[in-house]
Amino acid sequence: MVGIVLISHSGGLAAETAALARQIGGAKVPLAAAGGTEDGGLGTSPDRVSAAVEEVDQGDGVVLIPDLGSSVLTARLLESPGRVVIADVPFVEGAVSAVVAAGGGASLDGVLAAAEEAWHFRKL
Amino acid sequence: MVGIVLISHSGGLAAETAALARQIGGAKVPLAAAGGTEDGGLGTSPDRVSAAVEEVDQGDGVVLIPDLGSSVLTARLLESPGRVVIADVPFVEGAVSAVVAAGGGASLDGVLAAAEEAWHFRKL
Amino acid sequence: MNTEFFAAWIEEITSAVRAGRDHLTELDAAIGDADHGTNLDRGFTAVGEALAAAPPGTPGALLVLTGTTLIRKVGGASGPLYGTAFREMGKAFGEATEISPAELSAGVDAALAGVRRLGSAAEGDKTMVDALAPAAAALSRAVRDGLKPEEALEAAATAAAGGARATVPLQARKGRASYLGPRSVGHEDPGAASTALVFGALRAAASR
Amino acid sequence: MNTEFFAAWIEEITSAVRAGRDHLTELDAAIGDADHGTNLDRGFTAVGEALAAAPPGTPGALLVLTGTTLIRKVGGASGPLYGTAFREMGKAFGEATEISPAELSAGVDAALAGVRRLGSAAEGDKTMVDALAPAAAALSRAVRDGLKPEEALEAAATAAAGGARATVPLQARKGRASYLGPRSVGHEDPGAASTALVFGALRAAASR
Ligand SMILES: Nc1ncnc2c1ncn2[C@@H]1O[C@H](COP(=O)(O)OP(=O)(O)O)[C@@H](O)[C@H]1O
Ligand SMILES: Nc1ncnc2c1ncn2[C@@H]1O[C@H](COP(=O)(O)OP(=O)(O)O)[C@@H](O)[C@H]1O
Ligand SMILES: [Mg+2]
Ligand SMILES: [Mg+2]
Ligand SMILES: [Mg+2]
Ligand SMILES: [Mg+2]
Repeated sequence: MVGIVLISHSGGLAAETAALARQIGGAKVPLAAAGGTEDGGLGTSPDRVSAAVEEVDQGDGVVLIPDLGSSVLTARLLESPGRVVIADVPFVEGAVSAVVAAGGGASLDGVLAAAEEAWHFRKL
Repeated sequence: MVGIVLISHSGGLAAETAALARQIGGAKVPLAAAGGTEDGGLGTSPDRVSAAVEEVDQGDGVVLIPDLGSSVLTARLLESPGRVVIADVPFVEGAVSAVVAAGGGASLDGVLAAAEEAWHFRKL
Repeated sequence: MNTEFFAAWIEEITSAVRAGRDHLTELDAAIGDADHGTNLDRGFTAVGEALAAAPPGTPGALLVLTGTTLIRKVGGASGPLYGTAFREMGKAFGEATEISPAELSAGVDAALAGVRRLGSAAEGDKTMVDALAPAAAALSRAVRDGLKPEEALEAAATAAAGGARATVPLQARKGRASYLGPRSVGHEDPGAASTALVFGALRAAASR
Repeated sequence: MNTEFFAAWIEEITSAVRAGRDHLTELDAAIGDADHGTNLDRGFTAVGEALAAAPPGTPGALLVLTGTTLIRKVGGASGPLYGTAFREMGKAFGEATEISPAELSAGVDAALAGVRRLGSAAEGDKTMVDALAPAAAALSRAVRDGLKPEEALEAAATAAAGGARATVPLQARKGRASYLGPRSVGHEDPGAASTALVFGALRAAASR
């Protein structure tokens, strides 16, 4: 199954988004939240993010979903074409779509495409 | 100043998004997080949301930003054209844009338009 | 049908929801977040308390209080939706103390219109609308054809149950289940299933 | 310029960042999240410890270790960016033990290319690129024109400082400041300001 890492400035935001996505998308998706600095502050820790990538990597690829700013740059440091890819998507909505697609057995490209569809969902 | 209410299934998600938006957009924006049910579970409490609307209403209007599902429906119950309006936007990114615009003194329509621009931001 | 009749309906719904709670929650586990049964059970329990605390004097007032309580207490998307449905039906009844079958049918139409307006779901989107819309249509036709009240309510209940079953092959296009896309196919929509219970309870109230 | 020279540069940066920490953080308070000074101070303190723990034998190794440490320890967007800058410069130096002015200039170009690739910022986007790009260009021209090393580094430092000041009227188009839109106008970009400190430190190292 494709793994997913949610990267945020805020540890809480990443964790809460992961919980919501897991609740909708099913519990079996390899999903990790990597938010905040190592000392629990606001920011990004590349060490945390790469540990999260290893944690969710089952060999089918990993999608990184960053929120903004340093999360995006940290994600870029870990990009590895065909294996670890960044989804440029709305954080919460893209995470839900990606987790659902991964849970449904989609390929790395399929999960990425599903996450990108979140740009086109309307809520009303 | 225009008030903003973040409505989520998850109390933590609303609160963490509010904290991030506040950090970027400035501390003086009237902003409330209304997430979760009254007993702290996942879901939406219309009573909490209407209390939040009252809390942030300074007379210049209030923008409701829902995440998905019941948050959207709860927001719709509280809509009141020209006074309490829903922003159909990506939750985190739209919240940041809306808070920044409100902090800059934008009108209700201006805050709504700023939030909607979040659909067009790209991160990479 | 008087205030007592509608109070009996709410009681029948409450029992049906209690009995069906785990089944509804299982349906919601497949395409939602596994809380539809507990949401409605919590909501109707609160409705029972609210009605007992200040018993309303008309069918309209009873249904408005039911709806308002559901909105406040359910916690999920079905709260605003069912809440709006009962409120709209209650408002359609106005101050009347006795409701004719034609008025009941118009009330169900008002409920359907309210749910559609709030949730923007069309038939086929795999929501409670897929049970509510055929029930409203069947009731309307039965009344037009001059069926006896119990027969008319039987027709509505049958149509709601059929509508709920017919959601199984559909793909969800509204609510959180819509995020599941094709994965939502093959499961009955929980809100449609509970709507079938609501119309089953209406028939049961009539044969009390 | 040998390993000692580059170690002196890092020391000078560390002192300048410590002294300028509160100013950098104030700049970041206006258009960011008020942590740029503390971020860099934390990062360069960690660099000092890393270099002391395992002193590298070449300028290249020293800069790569500096960059890797910044990436791991800064916590903000400037971590990956400065980290990449120092790593790319270090990689450009290879195994050489003595770096000529021309090689230094090529190293700064590599740093700039790395920052651009990672952050996709162009000149005028109100980022550190607005200080780094003119510094790289000034250094390159000074070396081409055969200026003395101290003069070349003076030119680079002056260009970086001018580039930083020139960010004041710009509107941010990259990083979190871009969410501020027009509200970002009228403030110096913190990352451009710190880049000016980095080139000031390079000149200082040369005149030690
Ligand atoms: N926009 C909508 N329009 C009509 N019905 C909807 C809509 N959104 C959700 N529903 C109904 O609500 C049901 C889910 O209710 P529930 O589980 O209580 O809420 P939640 O999804 O918030 O957990 C769905 O099965 C569906 O029938
Ligand atoms: N995409 C980017 N490209 C180049 N520089 C950037 C980019 N994003 C941010 N920066 C630089 O980083 C600085 C902010 O650094 P810092 O405050 O440490 O990180 P953060 O914004 O994550 O808190 C900005 O002032 C800007 O110069
Ligand atoms: Mg549910
Ligand atoms: Mg729910
Ligand atoms: Mg910062
Ligand atoms: Mg920061």
